[in-house]
Amino acid sequence: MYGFAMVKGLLVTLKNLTRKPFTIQYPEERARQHPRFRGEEFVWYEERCTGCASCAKYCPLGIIKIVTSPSESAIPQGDKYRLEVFDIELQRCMFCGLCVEACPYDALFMGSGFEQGQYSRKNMVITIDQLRNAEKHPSTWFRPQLEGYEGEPSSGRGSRSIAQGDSRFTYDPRGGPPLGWREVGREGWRWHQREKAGMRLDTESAEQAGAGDE
Amino acid sequence: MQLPTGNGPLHERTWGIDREEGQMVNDLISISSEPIEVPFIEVPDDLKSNLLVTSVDALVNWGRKSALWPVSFGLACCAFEMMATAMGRFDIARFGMEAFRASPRQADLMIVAGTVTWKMAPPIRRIYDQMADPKWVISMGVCATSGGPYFGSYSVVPGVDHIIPVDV
Amino acid sequence: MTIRTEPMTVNVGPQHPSTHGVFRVRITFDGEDIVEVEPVFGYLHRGTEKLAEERNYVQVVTLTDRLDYTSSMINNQAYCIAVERLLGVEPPPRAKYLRTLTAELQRIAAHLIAVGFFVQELGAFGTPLMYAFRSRERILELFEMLCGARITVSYMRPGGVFADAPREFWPALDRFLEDFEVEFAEMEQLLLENEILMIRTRGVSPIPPEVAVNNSVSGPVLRASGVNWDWRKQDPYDAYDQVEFDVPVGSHWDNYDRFWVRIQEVHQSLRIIRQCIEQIEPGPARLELPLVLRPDPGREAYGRVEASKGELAFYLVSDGGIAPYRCKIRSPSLINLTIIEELLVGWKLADMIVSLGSIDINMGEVDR
Amino acid sequence: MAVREWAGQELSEALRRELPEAVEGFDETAAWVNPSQVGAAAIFLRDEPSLDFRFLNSITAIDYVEYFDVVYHLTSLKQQWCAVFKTRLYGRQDLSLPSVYQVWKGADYQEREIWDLMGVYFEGHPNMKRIMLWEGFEGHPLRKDFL
Repeated sequence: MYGFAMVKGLLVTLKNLTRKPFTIQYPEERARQHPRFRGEEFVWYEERCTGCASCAKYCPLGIIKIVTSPSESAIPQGDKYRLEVFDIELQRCMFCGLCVEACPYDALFMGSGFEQGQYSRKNMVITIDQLRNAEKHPSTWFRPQLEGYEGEPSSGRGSRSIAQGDSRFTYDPRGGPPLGWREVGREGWRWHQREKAGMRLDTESAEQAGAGDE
Repeated sequence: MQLPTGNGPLHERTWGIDREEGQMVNDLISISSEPIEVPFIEVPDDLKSNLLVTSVDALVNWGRKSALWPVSFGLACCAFEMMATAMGRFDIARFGMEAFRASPRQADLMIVAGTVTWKMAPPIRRIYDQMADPKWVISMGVCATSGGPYFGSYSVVPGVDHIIPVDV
Repeated sequence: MTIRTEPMTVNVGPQHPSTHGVFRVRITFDGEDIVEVEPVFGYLHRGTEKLAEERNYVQVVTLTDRLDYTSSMINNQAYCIAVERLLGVEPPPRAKYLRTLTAELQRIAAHLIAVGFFVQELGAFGTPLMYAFRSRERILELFEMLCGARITVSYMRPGGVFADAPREFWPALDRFLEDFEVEFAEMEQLLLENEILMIRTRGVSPIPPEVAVNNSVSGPVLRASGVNWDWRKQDPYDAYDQVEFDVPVGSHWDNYDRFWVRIQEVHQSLRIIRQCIEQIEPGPARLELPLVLRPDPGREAYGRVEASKGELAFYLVSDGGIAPYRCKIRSPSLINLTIIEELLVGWKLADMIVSLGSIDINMGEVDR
Repeated sequence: MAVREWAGQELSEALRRELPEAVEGFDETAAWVNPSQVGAAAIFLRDEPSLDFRFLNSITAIDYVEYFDVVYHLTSLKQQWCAVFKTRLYGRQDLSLPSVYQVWKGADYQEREIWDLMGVYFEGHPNMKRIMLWEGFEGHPLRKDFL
């Protein structure tokens, strides 16, 4: 007697007939993107970048190419190199985010885009000009200061310590306005108050910035 | 391919086939050191204004576009993302692509999803050759595009376009 | 009247819709009976072990994601445990709980795939797999929230996890657990005790415990063969010594039991996740380790976890440099495949794919 | 309950009682076994009830340029303990070890893998084909001098 299993199977169909569909109508409607989403369109802040090439050294694949201008004299402590080339070879990038993790000055961020189909290999390199001119929608991957709860201790017992129900993200890389370089640093952030390398971010204000901890 | 013959257990009878396939792999490595460029075809302007041709073309192209039948060529991690597109949430059937065909003869789009190794290269080449024209190839993910994380490994093809022409 | 048959050798794969990934097997049939089996691998051999020798200890984490791509979190965990043993450090408790929690979520996702495909290979394309992927998407969404990626997570680091969970993760996890109960009950009701499934799988390809042990089989396949062995219980790592769970053990050793054990393990995983949420305390989620790690020369470490497929272990040898001198991956899928002969020979053609599905191999891990 | 890990000394003493010529020494974690005696040691380790190592976790080869180490990880599921024994092969060419395929069938693919990637041949294994790479591949890629 195999009939019962079959009826059970047909009941599934019946049950799902009236259910709200699970599908997201992609081009018109987008899935909610999480702030930590590691996407392409790397966000790079030239003002923050010193040209130390930590990202290039730390990239497992060695796809970041950095050329800084050779200077005649030794660059004093706190100054930065002028960058000439900052190419990210996107065709080999696996978006692991280790370059962002390695950046001590919060100059490089993961982006939030994911729609990059190309017809040719040549188009798959992000050049320094593209990085300069792109809209800055940084992802919060490894940049906890963007998640909007700096200073707070990590919430302990799961859900009970915070409000139930609505959990709208505090920061939306796509929704909000593009962020400038002054807004994305970790300077005001408690964990990273310790100064690692004296670095002048801006020649006019000559302000000292607390560097990353890694 | 010859059938295994002779006596003894199966793995001893298949030595010949293994050697032959190894030779195929080595041959393919030697001839595919450069990526195959696909010329980007521009439609000339005078042809665009030709009403009849374009209309028929548009109809045919619409038909092709709305019922692409991909051959499921999942190799690695990306294959799971490819399957996820076919499943409930992203439901690729909305674009007429629900029929992931097992046979290359019935398909006109090949999605190469995942790392392509040299050992896998002859089968890919063969499946591509078996597909009926018009056919397109999508290289999905960095592993297929350029070797990605495995670029420089002794057994990974540095980009599937070394073996077959890739469109996207 | 008897029909004269003669043995025929058939090649299945490497590109075949119902083999898991790019698995290839040569089979000699006598009529419908399988006489000889010869698996052929290497179609996804990417040289992970060699590449790991060229990268530093943290960069290897990105490679481990791609081993068993249905359970990247557990791969991360195994590798990080091995590196921690190599360095002689211990992650902070919060990191341990986060790891346990994410590993269990990943185990649910991996078992859902295993179950879904197992049923699909019985011929039920559609509903069960759709159910499985529906719930899996929810888990992947949680992962995206945690670490920004769905499959290649790279969430864990030697000495903890890369960052604490974002605040919105916890309510989302609660909601997921609530919904998943219902979704999984639906799936269970459809599949467990399903007559068609029972008839196709009960009594097919039983593996006795002695054979399973001699073949070094591990994970759900070993437990389905009636051996109560789970590294989470026997050698607790991370926070597994703090949580309570049962180890389901099969009694018939057959395909159905391998399927049943996975379903039961999902329930146990849910239990563990609940306890983790209860017990987790505030604190740091990562040890302050330098970015470039240099373990002492001559040290070696064997870090093992119970992955969704079985015992996954990384055997690391250090020579004092920034990269592992040798990184051996003991992959459960490859070693579970050793029983393929016992599993297939003597059974029918129609059971072949189902039996293969029941040991749940993953080619990324078999070939590495 | 945690699994007990045998120290190298303990295992080497247990082995020495039965197979005195097989043991070459021990270190902190492992006992060193004479390469030619691996087969005999394996049978003893599996069948002796006071050892009962019926489960072979993994076999690894490590290339130290002058010599190769082959590492065996074992577990006893009944007694809940595990142990490691190692063996050392000098030279680069024509390396071979007795296969433990007949003792633990789980060694099957791992031994083939070591032959394929490291170039250590296992005598007595019924099917020493290349497993990961194709026939006709030059060299053994996991060796330190490859590439």
